[in-house]
Amino acid sequence: MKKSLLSLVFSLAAVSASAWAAPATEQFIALPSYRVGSYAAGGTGFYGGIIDYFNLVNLGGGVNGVKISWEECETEYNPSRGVECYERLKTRNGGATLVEPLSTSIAYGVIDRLATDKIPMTMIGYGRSDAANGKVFPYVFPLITSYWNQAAAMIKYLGDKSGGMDKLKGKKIVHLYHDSAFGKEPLPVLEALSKQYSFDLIKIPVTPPGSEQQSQWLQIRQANPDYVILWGWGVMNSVAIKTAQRNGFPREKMLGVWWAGSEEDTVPAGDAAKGYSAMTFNTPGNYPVMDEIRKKLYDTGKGNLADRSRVGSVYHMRGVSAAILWVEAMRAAQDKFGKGKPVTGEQLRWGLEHLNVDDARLKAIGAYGMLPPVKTSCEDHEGSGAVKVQQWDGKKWNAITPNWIIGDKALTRKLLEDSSNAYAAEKKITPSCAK
Amino acid sequence: MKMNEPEASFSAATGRQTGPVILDLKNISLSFGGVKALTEISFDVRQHEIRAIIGPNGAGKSSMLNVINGVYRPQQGEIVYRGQTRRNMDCYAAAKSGIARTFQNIALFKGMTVLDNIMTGRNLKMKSNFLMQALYWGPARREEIAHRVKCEEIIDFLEIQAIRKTPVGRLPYGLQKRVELGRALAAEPEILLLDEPMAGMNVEEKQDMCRFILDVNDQFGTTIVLIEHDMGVVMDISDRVVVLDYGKKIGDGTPDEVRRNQDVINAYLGHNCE
Amino acid sequence: MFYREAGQFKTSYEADGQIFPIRQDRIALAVLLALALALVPALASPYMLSAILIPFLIFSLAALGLNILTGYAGQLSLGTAAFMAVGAFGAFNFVAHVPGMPILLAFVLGGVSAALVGIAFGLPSLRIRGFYLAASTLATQFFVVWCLTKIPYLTNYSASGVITAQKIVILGYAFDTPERKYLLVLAVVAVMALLAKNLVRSNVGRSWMAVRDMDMAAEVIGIRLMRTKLLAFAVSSFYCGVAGALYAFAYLGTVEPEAYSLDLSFRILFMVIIGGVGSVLGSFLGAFFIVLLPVILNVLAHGLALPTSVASNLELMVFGALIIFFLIAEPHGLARLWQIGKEKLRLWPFPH
Amino acid sequence: MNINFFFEVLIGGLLSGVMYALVAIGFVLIYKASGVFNFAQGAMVFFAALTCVGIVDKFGVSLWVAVPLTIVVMIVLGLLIERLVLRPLVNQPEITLFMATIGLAFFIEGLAQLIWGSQVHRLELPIEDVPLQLLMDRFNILVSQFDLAAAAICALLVTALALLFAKTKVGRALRAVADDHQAALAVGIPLQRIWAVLWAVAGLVALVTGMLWGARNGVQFALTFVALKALPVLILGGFTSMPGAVVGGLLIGASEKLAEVYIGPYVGGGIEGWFPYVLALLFLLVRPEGLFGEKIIRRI
Repeated sequence: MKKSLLSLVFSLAAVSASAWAAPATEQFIALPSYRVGSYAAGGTGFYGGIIDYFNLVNLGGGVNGVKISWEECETEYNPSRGVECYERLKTRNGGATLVEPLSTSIAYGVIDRLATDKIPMTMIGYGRSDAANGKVFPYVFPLITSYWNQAAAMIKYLGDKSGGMDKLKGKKIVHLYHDSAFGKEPLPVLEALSKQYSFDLIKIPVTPPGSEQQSQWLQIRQANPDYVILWGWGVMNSVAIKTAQRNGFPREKMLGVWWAGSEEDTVPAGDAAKGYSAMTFNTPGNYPVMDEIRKKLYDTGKGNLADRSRVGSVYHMRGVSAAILWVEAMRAAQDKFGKGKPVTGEQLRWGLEHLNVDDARLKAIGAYGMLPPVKTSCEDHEGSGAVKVQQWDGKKWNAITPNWIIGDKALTRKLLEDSSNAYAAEKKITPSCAK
Repeated sequence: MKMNEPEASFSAATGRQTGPVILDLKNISLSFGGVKALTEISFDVRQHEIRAIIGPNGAGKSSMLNVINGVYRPQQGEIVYRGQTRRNMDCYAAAKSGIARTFQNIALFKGMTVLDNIMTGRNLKMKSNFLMQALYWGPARREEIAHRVKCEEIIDFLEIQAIRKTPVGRLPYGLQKRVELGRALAAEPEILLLDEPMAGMNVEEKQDMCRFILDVNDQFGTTIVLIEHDMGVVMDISDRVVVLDYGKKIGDGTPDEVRRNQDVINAYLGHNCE
Repeated sequence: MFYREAGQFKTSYEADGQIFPIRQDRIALAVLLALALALVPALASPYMLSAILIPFLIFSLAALGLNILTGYAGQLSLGTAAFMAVGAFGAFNFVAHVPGMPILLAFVLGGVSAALVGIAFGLPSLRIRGFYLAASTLATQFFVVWCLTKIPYLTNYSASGVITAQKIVILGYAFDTPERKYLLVLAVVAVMALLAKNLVRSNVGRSWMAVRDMDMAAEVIGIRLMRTKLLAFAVSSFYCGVAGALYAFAYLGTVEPEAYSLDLSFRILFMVIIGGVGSVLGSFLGAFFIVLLPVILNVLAHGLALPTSVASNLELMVFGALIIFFLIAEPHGLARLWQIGKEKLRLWPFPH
Repeated sequence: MNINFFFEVLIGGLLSGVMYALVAIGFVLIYKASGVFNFAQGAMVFFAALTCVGIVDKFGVSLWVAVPLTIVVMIVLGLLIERLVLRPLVNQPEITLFMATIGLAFFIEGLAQLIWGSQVHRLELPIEDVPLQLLMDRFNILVSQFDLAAAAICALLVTALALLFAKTKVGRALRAVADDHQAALAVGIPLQRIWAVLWAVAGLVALVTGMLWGARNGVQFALTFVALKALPVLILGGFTSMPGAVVGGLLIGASEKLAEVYIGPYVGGGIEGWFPYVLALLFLLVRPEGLFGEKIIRRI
């Protein structure tokens, strides 16, 4: 006990000492990651992708000569440990300038602290959708697409699939969801759209973790719907696919949220997953940037993933995309606040708010088509809202929609305004664009 | 037959003045599943007397006590206590109306100190509610201290001052028995039920215990019902003796009467204790 | 060595009955509190305050709550997080729906609602014992979280079931900085710990321990099991409820019901076991240990320049191993180690 | 109400119940003989399954090679646990032992992912997990043939264990220990060796469970959660009764499915999480000793 206490004192001394360290020469990013526990598979892939791209940029001399540095901290996907990690990392190396916890509940635990700490947080494809309103959430960036736009896009896709939105009339769509904040997030959009296009929406919750879904799928079988939206996470997804097969429900009629659209979700389901499709904000495939990562990192043993074959997997690609956008934000910030020196969290926030990653830029990066063009602004911290649908052929994912799908953004925008303003009222924030 | 008994009587055996009947058990029968533990047992206890229940092992002595203070509920019979007739007792009512007891195999609260164990004996006398106690303020404080004083008297009486703050788990058997008696006394009972208070004690310990029992009886005027195997003890200190065998009453009366009772002798032939 | 009882004669039962009979203990505690109140906020880094000390205090309170139930009254429970959730969402709703509700009162009311739920789910304890009861308390865990996700009113109709704890303002004074939050939490915890200490030394506490040690005998001396057990559930849940409210208001800020998961219940139980069953001090030691151990391991493991996933897995393994080690080394918890140390000090330099 | 559908739900529930029973048996084995509530059972299930597929994937050997290897590993693991964790803790209060097994669970989970990595794996057993055509055509009732096979395996396992307990010398010793440690010691049964054997057996049960659950859900960390599914079964069936575990499993499985399908929709669904617990609880209130536990007479 005495010993551990001692080492504790040391470690904490170290931590607090680093609080007033010299101004950084590197761009420091906080990565509260999770590489153990239920969601480790996703965590390793995503953070692996981020770190791979960082290494790649650093090999190329960094961002205008500014090297990127980062530190990981194990959260085990647990909110209180996540908060501890955030608090610990934020003061390291002259202060973190960006944080990405890849966990809704950790993001919630951190969200109130960001503005005071002046550290921007990205929520790539998760978290509260209304955070896209920069007037209320100046430091929060649900980049690329939020759950609401995704839900809208899903319905759009299902509409096209059944030959026009009007054809949705009278169709039965099951929303099979993870019974939690995450699973309930899209309900406002889905309900609104089901009124608009008069399809009936059947909501069936699955108790987390969802390792048993016989009853849900029997209900589905009885309802005999046209489509099943699988809004799942973790083990729930593979079990859903398996159970669908067990109950003879065609996987082709299933459409997963993007957290139900990775190798980690289909591989465990084995052959049952053939023909299953899911949303994505990355077009599966190979890209120059991935080749570079393979060549420059994995060939020289600098790769972050233990298993090289996971390079370019869904989570890895998602990580790379996140890192790409961050690096672009750093460039934007440096363009405004001075090239060649690291930017502060505040300045990086500005950069994230003035992203303009168009196809030309993506070509230059070697990621053309890998992610949709992203253009952010104070009103729109999301910057795109475009998604694709991918299908699992038993070996890998293939895009089945040639171009990016965008749902009814007018609707989502309205919901977004209402909800974020309600939040502002609750928290007594006066919405305004940060300078 | 009890109708025309005198209100008070004089016990020949011990020369002790005993009062009117305060506890009267009328044909009590108790059984677990099929097994009969007690069959139609009747006897009474007079105020201030020392009443012994004897009998071979498994005769149902302990069950008898358990019936008296409501641990077991007899299937038939009734219990008249202080003129009030009940089908059966329940622990709370029994304790409330002044019945305290000790157990054959000690039932102390092992994790607590001697003092705390004895203090629990007074729980029914503590009135202040838990909020007051949480604040340990005013009346609650005064009450706690008042009761502490009482318990210290008992501790002095039982000569266990030295082990006041010791967890009972650590005490030797004999002392534990003594502490258990203390806990029972703390309730200032009307009737004290003692279940083999001297089992497993050496001679001195037994003598001490006898002394305590007699002192309790004449200092506090407490009525005592005790189960004991040591015939010697029983015969000296008790006014009247009930003899049970296989759950049936085979004898009841003064020690001498019982000694001469043929059934009792038969019952005891072979396995006479000591 | 200055740790001596010698010369401190108790001349009254009153003196003997105080919380800390030994003068040095009283002084030590006073000093400790003074430090915690004055020095710590001044010196500790914001990280220390908002990431270590605040959660440590909050978890201590929760552990204290569970310890009252499990350690003193002997009722094993795995539903702690649920009671914390009730406290948090209770407090949130009182503030949200009752205009001008003082925040501290809201915490208390949150605790009270937790206590009521505690009583309801404590009823089975009258018939069920040991692990049957423990496993049954899981019903509380899952049912409460389910209710919170299902009943929109409880989350103030937020679509996703996430609540954002309101700002803590007392008499116009906003507790918004880590220092202020820390001081608030410290005050609440200190007071409640004191009350708990009094309670467990009082008649109520004795009745709890009596029921724990031998419920039959307790019944025979007139302790009413039902009352005693339910009171234990109520008080315990109240403490957990307040802890839960602090967890939401002073620590996490925005919470979803999942933040109060079974995992949290287990962590609290750990604190009680490692710290010391049936010891107020133990609750604090346990919380300290369980809050800090992962952090230390994390710092150390990632100091070793290992691949992060290896480090993280090692961290988990060491955590598990250490828990086993401590249970083997001192099954009665850190509190007992502390006590033994004190005994030694008292007799030093003459053992026996 | 559509009767076919009712039967479908019922059968589906019963078969899921079998899967729960499988896990419960692991708990009962240990608890019965050593009074340890082994929370690490879930972790062991995960470890077993992951080791098995890990061997297959890493060394490209067939399942028939991997399984025996895993059996050896699990036996060793069981023995180590008994020696290093439980023997030093003998005669400690149940709660302490329980906590130790939680610590153990952390350790095993870390170990598993340290050795085999955090990726998820598929596990294909020879039996495909599709509805049984025959029943489909006849009564339009869906029954997974995999689940039927699982049920058969479970039955085999239970009989095997029953035989082990009834016929072998070790088994008799086990029962003796289960009935009364002291007495067992008195008649010179080597308690610790018996416990070692027991943990080895528990390891095997974990393997079977892991293979079946793994094939059903894929081999991933979430296998550790199956423990939660077993707890209500244990409350209902009693911690010490093998038949209790099976019957309890079936009851819980069937009732939770029926409840979810027929009550769920009226209360917003997702009640499976707590319903089994509440059910078991209500049952306990009526019968505190559980389904097959013998009546408790509190003596003093």
